[in-house]
Amino acid sequence: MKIDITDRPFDPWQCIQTHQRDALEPGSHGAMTVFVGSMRDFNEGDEVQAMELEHYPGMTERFLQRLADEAGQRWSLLDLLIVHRVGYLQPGDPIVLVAVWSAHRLDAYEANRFLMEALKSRAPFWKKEQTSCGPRWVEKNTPGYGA
Amino acid sequence: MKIDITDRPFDPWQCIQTHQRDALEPGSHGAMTVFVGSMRDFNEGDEVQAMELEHYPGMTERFLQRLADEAGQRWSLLDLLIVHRVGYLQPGDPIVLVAVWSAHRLDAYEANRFLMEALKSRAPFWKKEQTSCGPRWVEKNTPGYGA
Amino acid sequence: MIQVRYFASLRERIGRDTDSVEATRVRTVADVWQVLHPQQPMPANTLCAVNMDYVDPSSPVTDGDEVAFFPPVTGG
Amino acid sequence: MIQVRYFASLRERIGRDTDSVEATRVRTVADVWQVLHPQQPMPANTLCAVNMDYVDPSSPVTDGDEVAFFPPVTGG
Repeated sequence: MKIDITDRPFDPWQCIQTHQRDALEPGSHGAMTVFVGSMRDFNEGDEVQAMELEHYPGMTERFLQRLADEAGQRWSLLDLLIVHRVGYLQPGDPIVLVAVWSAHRLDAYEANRFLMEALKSRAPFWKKEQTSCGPRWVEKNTPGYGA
Repeated sequence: MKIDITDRPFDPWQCIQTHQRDALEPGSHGAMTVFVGSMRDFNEGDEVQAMELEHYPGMTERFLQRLADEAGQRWSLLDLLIVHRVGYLQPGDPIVLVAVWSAHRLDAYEANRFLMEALKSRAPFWKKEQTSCGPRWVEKNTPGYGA
Repeated sequence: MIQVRYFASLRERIGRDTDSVEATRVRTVADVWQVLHPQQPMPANTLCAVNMDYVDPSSPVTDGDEVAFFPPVTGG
Repeated sequence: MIQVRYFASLRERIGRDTDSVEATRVRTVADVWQVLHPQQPMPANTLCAVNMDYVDPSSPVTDGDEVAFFPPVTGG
Protein backbone atom coordinates (compact mmCIF):
# COMPACT_ATOMS: atom_id res chain seq x y z
CA MET A 1 0.00 0.00 0.00
CA LYS A 2 1.40 3.36 -0.98
CA ILE A 3 0.18 6.92 -0.52
CA ASP A 4 2.08 9.68 -2.23
CA ILE A 5 1.48 13.42 -2.22
CA THR A 6 3.70 15.09 -4.76
CA ASP A 7 4.34 18.61 -6.01
CA ARG A 8 5.81 17.26 -9.26
CA PRO A 9 3.86 16.17 -12.37
CA PHE A 10 3.31 12.40 -12.35
CA ASP A 11 2.47 9.83 -15.00
CA PRO A 12 -0.27 7.60 -13.59
CA TRP A 13 0.58 4.70 -15.92
CA GLN A 14 4.22 4.81 -14.91
CA CYS A 15 3.24 4.92 -11.22
CA ILE A 16 0.99 1.88 -11.66
CA GLN A 17 3.59 -0.10 -13.55
CA THR A 18 6.30 0.67 -11.03
CA HIS A 19 4.10 -0.17 -8.07
CA GLN A 20 2.83 -3.35 -9.66
CA ARG A 21 6.34 -4.49 -10.48
CA ASP A 22 7.63 -3.75 -6.98
CA ALA A 23 4.69 -4.82 -4.85
CA LEU A 24 2.60 -7.45 -6.62
CA GLU A 25 3.19 -10.95 -7.88
CA PRO A 26 2.01 -11.53 -11.45
CA GLY A 27 -0.85 -14.02 -11.36
CA SER A 28 -1.95 -12.95 -7.88
CA HIS A 29 -4.53 -10.34 -8.80
CA GLY A 30 -7.49 -11.01 -11.05
CA ALA A 31 -8.95 -7.52 -10.98
CA MET A 32 -7.73 -4.01 -10.74
CA THR A 33 -9.44 -0.66 -11.02
CA VAL A 34 -7.98 2.75 -11.64
CA PHE A 35 -9.35 6.23 -11.32
CA VAL A 36 -7.42 9.14 -12.75
CA GLY A 37 -8.66 12.68 -12.22
CA SER A 38 -7.04 15.27 -14.46
CA MET A 39 -7.10 19.03 -14.65
CA ARG A 40 -9.54 20.25 -17.27
CA ASP A 41 -9.01 23.46 -19.23
CA PHE A 42 -12.52 24.68 -18.41
CA ASN A 43 -14.81 24.75 -15.36
CA GLU A 44 -18.15 26.39 -14.62
CA GLY A 45 -18.15 27.77 -18.16
CA ASP A 46 -14.76 29.50 -17.93
CA GLU A 47 -11.40 28.72 -19.42
CA VAL A 48 -8.96 27.59 -16.75
CA GLN A 49 -5.33 28.38 -17.51
CA ALA A 50 -3.60 27.02 -14.42
CA MET A 51 -4.36 25.71 -10.96
CA GLU A 52 -2.84 25.80 -7.53
CA LEU A 53 -3.55 22.90 -5.24
CA GLU A 54 -3.10 23.54 -1.54
CA HIS A 55 -3.16 20.85 1.15
CA TYR A 56 -2.72 20.48 4.89
CA PRO A 57 0.65 18.72 5.19
CA GLY A 58 0.39 16.00 7.79
CA MET A 59 -3.38 15.90 8.05
CA THR A 60 -3.81 15.03 4.38
CA GLU A 61 -1.46 12.04 4.60
CA ARG A 62 -3.04 10.94 7.87
CA PHE A 63 -6.53 11.18 6.40
CA LEU A 64 -5.63 9.21 3.26
CA GLN A 65 -3.87 6.56 5.32
CA ARG A 66 -7.01 6.08 7.40
CA LEU A 67 -9.14 5.84 4.27
CA ALA A 68 -6.81 3.21 2.87
CA ASP A 69 -6.99 1.26 6.13
CA GLU A 70 -10.76 1.46 6.13
CA ALA A 71 -10.95 0.26 2.52
CA GLY A 72 -8.69 -2.66 3.43
CA GLN A 73 -11.05 -3.60 6.25
CA ARG A 74 -14.25 -3.30 4.23
CA TRP A 75 -13.11 -5.07 1.06
CA SER A 76 -10.80 -7.92 0.19
CA LEU A 77 -7.86 -6.09 -1.38
CA LEU A 78 -4.38 -7.13 -2.40
CA ASP A 79 -2.92 -3.66 -2.63
CA LEU A 80 -3.70 -0.03 -3.30
CA LEU A 81 -1.93 3.05 -4.51
CA ILE A 82 -3.02 6.67 -4.07
CA VAL A 83 -1.10 9.53 -5.66
CA HIS A 84 -2.27 13.14 -5.33
CA ARG A 85 -0.70 16.19 -6.86
CA VAL A 86 -0.25 19.52 -5.03
CA GLY A 87 1.31 22.83 -6.06
CA TYR A 88 1.06 24.41 -9.51
CA LEU A 89 -0.72 22.47 -12.27
CA GLN A 90 -1.30 22.93 -15.98
CA PRO A 91 -4.43 21.78 -17.87
CA GLY A 92 -4.20 18.08 -18.69
CA ASP A 93 -2.03 17.31 -15.65
CA PRO A 94 -3.15 14.31 -13.61
CA ILE A 95 -4.40 15.42 -10.19
CA VAL A 96 -5.24 12.14 -8.51
CA LEU A 97 -4.63 8.45 -9.09
CA VAL A 98 -6.39 5.69 -7.14
CA ALA A 99 -5.45 2.13 -8.09
CA VAL A 100 -6.85 -0.94 -6.35
CA TRP A 101 -5.75 -4.56 -6.82
CA SER A 102 -7.97 -7.43 -5.76
CA ALA A 103 -8.79 -11.02 -6.59
CA HIS A 104 -12.28 -10.04 -7.69
CA ARG A 105 -13.82 -7.13 -9.54
CA LEU A 106 -16.54 -6.24 -7.06
CA ASP A 107 -14.00 -5.42 -4.35
CA ALA A 108 -11.80 -3.53 -6.80
CA TYR A 109 -14.68 -1.38 -8.08
CA GLU A 110 -16.28 -0.70 -4.72
CA ALA A 111 -13.08 0.14 -2.89
CA ASN A 112 -11.93 2.47 -5.65
CA ARG A 113 -15.19 4.37 -5.65
CA PHE A 114 -15.23 4.57 -1.86
CA LEU A 115 -11.69 5.96 -1.78
CA MET A 116 -12.43 8.59 -4.42
CA GLU A 117 -15.71 9.70 -2.84
CA ALA A 118 -14.16 10.01 0.60
CA LEU A 119 -11.09 11.74 -0.80
CA LYS A 120 -13.18 14.29 -2.68
CA SER A 121 -15.56 14.99 0.17
CA ARG A 122 -13.15 15.02 3.13
CA ALA A 123 -9.43 15.02 2.27
CA PRO A 124 -7.91 18.44 3.01
CA PHE A 125 -7.01 19.70 -0.46
CA TRP A 126 -8.12 23.00 -2.00
CA LYS A 127 -8.06 24.10 -5.63
CA LYS A 128 -7.52 27.63 -6.78
CA GLU A 129 -8.10 28.20 -10.48
CA GLN A 130 -6.47 30.80 -12.67
CA THR A 131 -9.21 31.64 -15.15
CA SER A 132 -9.61 34.20 -17.91
CA CYS A 133 -11.62 36.21 -15.32
CA GLY A 134 -8.88 36.07 -12.68
CA PRO A 135 -8.08 33.69 -9.81
CA ARG A 136 -10.83 31.93 -7.87
CA TRP A 137 -11.09 29.23 -5.24
CA VAL A 138 -13.17 26.22 -6.22
CA GLU A 139 -15.91 26.35 -3.61
CA LYS A 140 -17.24 22.83 -3.58
CA ASN A 141 -16.63 19.50 -5.26
CA THR A 142 -19.48 18.06 -7.30
CA PRO A 143 -21.20 15.36 -5.30
CA GLY A 144 -20.55 11.90 -6.70
CA TYR A 145 -23.07 9.40 -5.46
CA GLY A 146 -26.33 9.76 -3.71
CA ALA A 147 -26.65 13.45 -4.52
CA MET B 1 -14.16 4.67 -29.34
CA LYS B 2 -12.15 1.53 -29.95
CA ILE B 3 -12.86 -2.15 -29.47
CA ASP B 4 -10.05 -4.60 -29.99
CA ILE B 5 -9.99 -8.38 -29.72
CA THR B 6 -6.47 -9.64 -29.91
CA ASP B 7 -4.70 -13.00 -29.79
CA ARG B 8 -1.43 -11.32 -28.81
CA PRO B 9 -0.40 -10.30 -25.27
CA PHE B 10 -1.18 -6.63 -24.65
CA ASP B 11 0.04 -4.03 -22.19
CA PRO B 12 -3.02 -2.19 -20.86
CA TRP B 13 -1.03 0.91 -19.87
CA GLN B 14 0.52 1.14 -23.31
CA CYS B 15 -2.93 0.73 -24.92
CA ILE B 16 -4.35 3.52 -22.76
CA GLN B 17 -1.48 5.89 -23.44
CA THR B 18 -1.63 5.29 -27.19
CA HIS B 19 -5.39 5.72 -27.32
CA GLN B 20 -5.33 8.82 -25.14
CA ARG B 21 -2.61 10.39 -27.28
CA ASP B 22 -4.41 9.62 -30.54
CA ALA B 23 -8.01 10.23 -29.58
CA LEU B 24 -8.24 12.70 -26.69
CA GLU B 25 -7.30 16.31 -26.16
CA PRO B 26 -5.37 16.93 -22.93
CA GLY B 27 -7.54 19.07 -20.67
CA SER B 28 -10.79 17.70 -22.10
CA HIS B 29 -11.42 14.87 -19.66
CA GLY B 30 -11.62 15.34 -15.90
CA ALA B 31 -12.20 11.71 -15.01
CA MET B 32 -11.20 8.34 -16.30
CA THR B 33 -11.70 4.85 -14.97
CA VAL B 34 -9.91 1.66 -15.90
CA PHE B 35 -10.63 -1.96 -15.22
CA VAL B 36 -7.98 -4.56 -15.95
CA GLY B 37 -8.77 -8.24 -15.54
CA SER B 38 -5.74 -10.51 -15.49
CA MET B 39 -5.20 -14.24 -15.52
CA ARG B 40 -4.60 -15.59 -12.04
CA ASP B 41 -2.40 -18.62 -11.37
CA PHE B 42 -5.09 -20.27 -9.25
CA ASN B 43 -8.86 -20.74 -9.42
CA GLU B 44 -11.33 -22.75 -7.41
CA GLY B 45 -8.45 -23.93 -5.23
CA ASP B 46 -6.31 -25.31 -8.07
CA GLU B 47 -3.14 -24.08 -9.68
CA VAL B 48 -3.78 -22.84 -13.21
CA GLN B 49 -0.83 -23.19 -15.56
CA ALA B 50 -2.28 -21.80 -18.78
CA MET B 51 -5.57 -20.75 -20.31
CA GLU B 52 -7.24 -20.86 -23.68
CA LEU B 53 -9.78 -18.17 -24.43
CA GLU B 54 -12.27 -18.96 -27.18
CA HIS B 55 -14.68 -16.44 -28.68
CA TYR B 56 -17.32 -16.23 -31.39
CA PRO B 57 -15.66 -14.12 -34.09
CA GLY B 58 -18.12 -11.59 -35.41
CA MET B 59 -20.68 -11.92 -32.65
CA THR B 60 -18.22 -10.91 -29.95
CA GLU B 61 -17.25 -7.68 -31.75
CA ARG B 62 -20.88 -6.93 -32.54
CA PHE B 63 -21.92 -7.49 -28.94
CA LEU B 64 -19.17 -5.28 -27.52
CA GLN B 65 -19.94 -2.56 -30.06
CA ARG B 66 -23.56 -2.54 -28.90
CA LEU B 67 -22.52 -2.37 -25.28
CA ALA B 68 -20.28 0.57 -26.05
CA ASP B 69 -23.13 2.32 -27.88
CA GLU B 70 -25.48 1.68 -24.98
CA ALA B 71 -22.95 3.05 -22.47
CA GLY B 72 -22.57 6.14 -24.65
CA GLN B 73 -26.30 6.67 -24.56
CA ARG B 74 -26.72 6.12 -20.83
CA TRP B 75 -23.79 8.17 -19.61
CA SER B 76 -21.99 11.30 -20.67
CA LEU B 77 -18.73 9.90 -22.03
CA LEU B 78 -15.88 11.38 -24.02
CA ASP B 79 -14.39 8.10 -25.18
CA LEU B 80 -13.95 4.46 -24.34
CA LEU B 81 -11.57 1.66 -25.10
CA ILE B 82 -12.17 -2.06 -24.74
CA VAL B 83 -9.43 -4.62 -25.35
CA HIS B 84 -9.99 -8.35 -24.85
CA ARG B 85 -7.49 -11.13 -25.26
CA VAL B 86 -8.26 -14.46 -26.95
CA GLY B 87 -6.12 -17.53 -27.66
CA TYR B 88 -3.44 -18.94 -25.36
CA LEU B 89 -2.65 -17.08 -22.13
CA GLN B 90 -0.10 -17.40 -19.35
CA PRO B 91 -0.75 -16.50 -15.68
CA GLY B 92 -0.38 -12.76 -15.14
CA ASP B 93 -1.44 -11.92 -18.70
CA PRO B 94 -4.03 -9.17 -18.98
CA ILE B 95 -7.34 -10.59 -20.25
CA VAL B 96 -9.52 -7.51 -20.49
CA LEU B 97 -9.13 -3.75 -20.39
CA VAL B 98 -12.04 -1.33 -20.14
CA ALA B 99 -11.11 2.37 -20.07
CA VAL B 100 -13.68 5.17 -19.95
CA TRP B 101 -13.04 8.90 -20.29
CA SER B 102 -15.58 11.45 -19.10
CA ALA B 103 -15.87 14.96 -17.76
CA HIS B 104 -17.11 13.65 -14.41
CA ARG B 105 -16.32 10.71 -12.20
CA LEU B 106 -19.83 9.38 -11.74
CA ASP B 107 -20.23 8.71 -15.46
CA ALA B 108 -16.76 7.21 -15.69
CA TYR B 109 -17.34 4.81 -12.79
CA GLU B 110 -20.86 3.79 -13.73
CA ALA B 111 -20.15 3.21 -17.41
CA ASN B 112 -17.03 1.18 -16.66
CA ARG B 113 -18.86 -1.07 -14.25
CA PHE B 114 -21.78 -1.47 -16.63
CA LEU B 115 -19.47 -2.46 -19.48
CA MET B 116 -17.61 -5.03 -17.38
CA GLU B 117 -20.75 -6.57 -15.90
CA ALA B 118 -22.39 -6.88 -19.31
CA LEU B 119 -19.19 -8.19 -20.87
CA LYS B 120 -18.77 -10.85 -18.20
CA SER B 121 -22.38 -11.95 -18.20
CA ARG B 122 -23.14 -11.87 -21.94
CA ALA B 123 -20.14 -11.40 -24.27
CA PRO B 124 -19.37 -14.70 -26.08
CA PHE B 125 -15.98 -15.65 -24.64
CA TRP B 126 -15.12 -18.95 -22.97
CA LYS B 127 -12.18 -19.84 -20.77
CA LYS B 128 -10.54 -23.24 -20.65
CA GLU B 129 -8.01 -23.67 -17.88
CA GLN B 130 -5.00 -25.97 -17.88
CA THR B 131 -4.73 -26.98 -14.25
CA SER B 132 -2.57 -29.41 -12.32
CA CYS B 133 -5.60 -31.76 -12.51
CA GLY B 134 -5.92 -31.44 -16.30
CA PRO B 135 -7.91 -29.15 -18.60
CA ARG B 136 -11.32 -27.81 -17.61
CA TRP B 137 -13.79 -25.30 -18.95
CA VAL B 138 -14.69 -22.49 -16.57
CA GLU B 139 -18.39 -23.08 -16.11
CA LYS B 140 -19.66 -19.75 -14.94
CA ASN B 141 -18.38 -16.28 -14.16
CA THR B 142 -18.75 -15.07 -10.61
CA PRO B 143 -21.66 -12.67 -10.38
CA GLY B 144 -20.56 -9.09 -9.83
CA TYR B 145 -23.37 -6.94 -8.51
CA GLY B 146 -26.71 -7.76 -7.05
CA ALA B 147 -25.91 -11.42 -6.47
CA MET C 1 -29.63 -24.14 -45.76
CA ILE C 2 -29.11 -23.14 -42.12
CA GLN C 3 -25.55 -23.06 -40.84
CA VAL C 4 -25.03 -24.16 -37.24
CA ARG C 5 -22.07 -23.38 -34.98
CA TYR C 6 -21.03 -24.76 -31.61
CA PHE C 7 -18.59 -23.22 -29.15
CA ALA C 8 -16.50 -24.16 -26.15
CA SER C 9 -17.54 -27.14 -24.03
CA LEU C 10 -20.61 -27.74 -26.17
CA ARG C 11 -18.44 -27.91 -29.28
CA GLU C 12 -16.19 -30.45 -27.56
CA ARG C 13 -19.12 -32.50 -26.31
CA ILE C 14 -20.65 -32.64 -29.78
CA GLY C 15 -17.29 -33.33 -31.34
CA ARG C 16 -17.49 -30.81 -34.20
CA ASP C 17 -17.83 -27.05 -34.56
CA THR C 18 -20.36 -26.77 -37.38
CA ASP C 19 -23.45 -28.48 -38.76
CA SER C 20 -26.03 -27.58 -41.35
CA VAL C 21 -29.76 -28.23 -41.71
CA GLU C 22 -32.19 -27.90 -44.61
CA ALA C 23 -34.27 -24.81 -43.87
CA THR C 24 -37.46 -26.65 -44.87
CA ARG C 25 -37.03 -29.09 -41.97
CA VAL C 26 -37.07 -26.51 -39.19
CA ARG C 27 -39.17 -23.62 -37.99
CA THR C 28 -37.42 -22.54 -34.78
CA VAL C 29 -34.01 -22.61 -33.13
CA ALA C 30 -35.25 -25.44 -30.91
CA ASP C 31 -36.15 -27.42 -34.07
CA VAL C 32 -32.60 -26.99 -35.36
CA TRP C 33 -31.22 -28.61 -32.23
CA GLN C 34 -33.85 -31.32 -32.26
CA VAL C 35 -33.21 -32.30 -35.89
CA LEU C 36 -29.45 -32.42 -35.39
CA HIS C 37 -29.46 -34.08 -31.97
CA PRO C 38 -32.64 -36.17 -31.75
CA GLN C 39 -31.22 -38.32 -28.94
CA GLN C 40 -29.85 -35.45 -26.89
CA PRO C 41 -31.97 -32.72 -25.31
CA MET C 42 -30.44 -29.25 -25.43
CA PRO C 43 -28.46 -28.78 -22.16
CA ALA C 44 -30.42 -26.61 -19.75
CA ASN C 45 -28.08 -23.63 -19.71
CA THR C 46 -27.40 -23.53 -23.47
CA LEU C 47 -27.43 -20.07 -25.05
CA CYS C 48 -28.71 -19.58 -28.59
CA ALA C 49 -27.95 -16.94 -31.22
CA VAL C 50 -29.32 -16.33 -34.70
CA ASN C 51 -27.13 -14.27 -37.00
CA MET C 52 -25.01 -13.30 -34.00
CA ASP C 53 -27.86 -11.98 -31.85
CA TYR C 54 -29.05 -13.73 -28.71
CA VAL C 55 -32.49 -15.33 -29.13
CA ASP C 56 -34.83 -17.70 -27.32
CA PRO C 57 -35.00 -21.29 -28.56
CA SER C 58 -38.56 -20.57 -29.70
CA SER C 59 -37.34 -17.92 -32.17
CA PRO C 60 -37.95 -18.60 -35.87
CA VAL C 61 -35.15 -19.41 -38.30
CA THR C 62 -35.13 -18.85 -42.05
CA ASP C 63 -33.02 -20.02 -44.95
CA GLY C 64 -29.48 -18.61 -44.84
CA ASP C 65 -29.47 -18.00 -41.07
CA GLU C 66 -26.48 -18.78 -38.90
CA VAL C 67 -27.59 -20.46 -35.68
CA ALA C 68 -25.19 -20.85 -32.76
CA PHE C 69 -25.35 -22.90 -29.58
CA PHE C 70 -22.99 -22.35 -26.70
CA PRO C 71 -22.60 -22.67 -22.93
CA PRO C 72 -22.67 -19.77 -20.42
CA VAL C 73 -19.99 -17.24 -21.25
CA THR C 74 -16.89 -16.79 -19.12
CA GLY C 75 -14.96 -13.88 -20.57
CA GLY C 76 -13.47 -10.82 -18.92
CA MET D 1 -0.23 27.68 23.94
CA ILE D 2 -2.59 26.56 21.19
CA GLN D 3 -1.34 26.81 17.61
CA VAL D 4 -3.92 27.77 14.99
CA ARG D 5 -3.73 27.23 11.23
CA TYR D 6 -5.84 28.54 8.36
CA PHE D 7 -6.02 27.17 4.83
CA ALA D 8 -7.13 28.17 1.35
CA SER D 9 -9.74 30.91 0.95
CA LEU D 10 -10.08 31.27 4.74
CA ARG D 11 -6.34 31.84 5.03
CA GLU D 12 -6.54 34.51 2.34
CA ARG D 13 -9.57 36.16 3.92
CA ILE D 14 -7.88 36.32 7.33
CA GLY D 15 -4.63 37.44 5.75
CA ARG D 16 -2.27 35.07 7.59
CA ASP D 17 -1.80 31.32 7.89
CA THR D 18 -1.17 30.91 11.60
CA ASP D 19 -2.22 32.31 14.96
CA SER D 20 -1.75 31.27 18.56
CA VAL D 21 -3.88 31.54 21.69
CA GLU D 22 -3.12 31.08 25.39
CA ALA D 23 -4.67 27.75 26.38
CA THR D 24 -6.09 29.26 29.56
CA ARG D 25 -8.32 31.60 27.51
CA VAL D 26 -10.24 28.88 25.65
CA ARG D 27 -12.17 25.73 26.37
CA THR D 28 -13.40 24.67 22.89
CA VAL D 29 -12.55 25.04 19.21
CA ALA D 30 -15.34 27.61 18.93
CA ASP D 31 -13.71 29.62 21.73
CA VAL D 32 -10.45 29.66 19.78
CA TRP D 33 -12.17 31.26 16.83
CA GLN D 34 -14.08 33.67 19.03
CA VAL D 35 -11.00 34.90 20.88
CA LEU D 36 -9.05 35.41 17.66
CA HIS D 37 -11.89 36.90 15.59
CA PRO D 38 -14.25 38.61 18.03
CA GLN D 39 -15.77 40.78 15.26
CA GLN D 40 -16.18 37.94 12.73
CA PRO D 41 -18.44 34.89 13.23
CA MET D 42 -16.99 31.63 11.92
CA PRO D 43 -18.21 31.19 8.31
CA ALA D 44 -21.08 28.70 8.18
CA ASN D 45 -19.28 26.01 6.19
CA THR D 46 -15.95 26.18 8.04
CA LEU D 47 -14.37 22.84 8.87
CA CYS D 48 -12.40 22.38 12.07
CA ALA D 49 -9.60 20.00 13.03
CA VAL D 50 -7.71 19.41 16.26
CA ASN D 51 -4.33 17.72 15.92
CA MET D 52 -5.21 16.84 12.32
CA ASP D 53 -8.51 15.11 13.08
CA TYR D 54 -11.87 16.54 12.11
CA VAL D 55 -13.87 17.78 15.12
CA ASP D 56 -16.99 19.77 15.90
CA PRO D 57 -16.56 23.38 17.02
CA SER D 58 -17.80 22.32 20.43
CA SER D 59 -14.86 19.95 20.92
CA PRO D 60 -12.46 20.76 23.78
CA VAL D 61 -8.93 21.98 23.22
CA THR D 62 -5.97 21.63 25.54
CA ASP D 63 -2.53 23.17 25.83
CA GLY D 64 -0.24 22.16 22.95
CA ASP D 65 -3.07 21.36 20.51
CA GLU D 66 -2.95 22.35 16.87
CA VAL D 67 -6.33 23.74 15.78
CA ALA D 68 -7.11 24.24 12.08
CA PHE D 69 -9.92 26.11 10.30
CA PHE D 70 -10.58 25.69 6.60
CA PRO D 71 -13.29 25.86 3.91
CA PRO D 72 -14.94 22.83 2.24
CA VAL D 73 -12.31 20.66 0.56
CA THR D 74 -11.97 20.45 -3.21
CA GLY D 75 -9.30 17.84 -3.95
CA GLY D 76 -9.30 14.88 -6.31
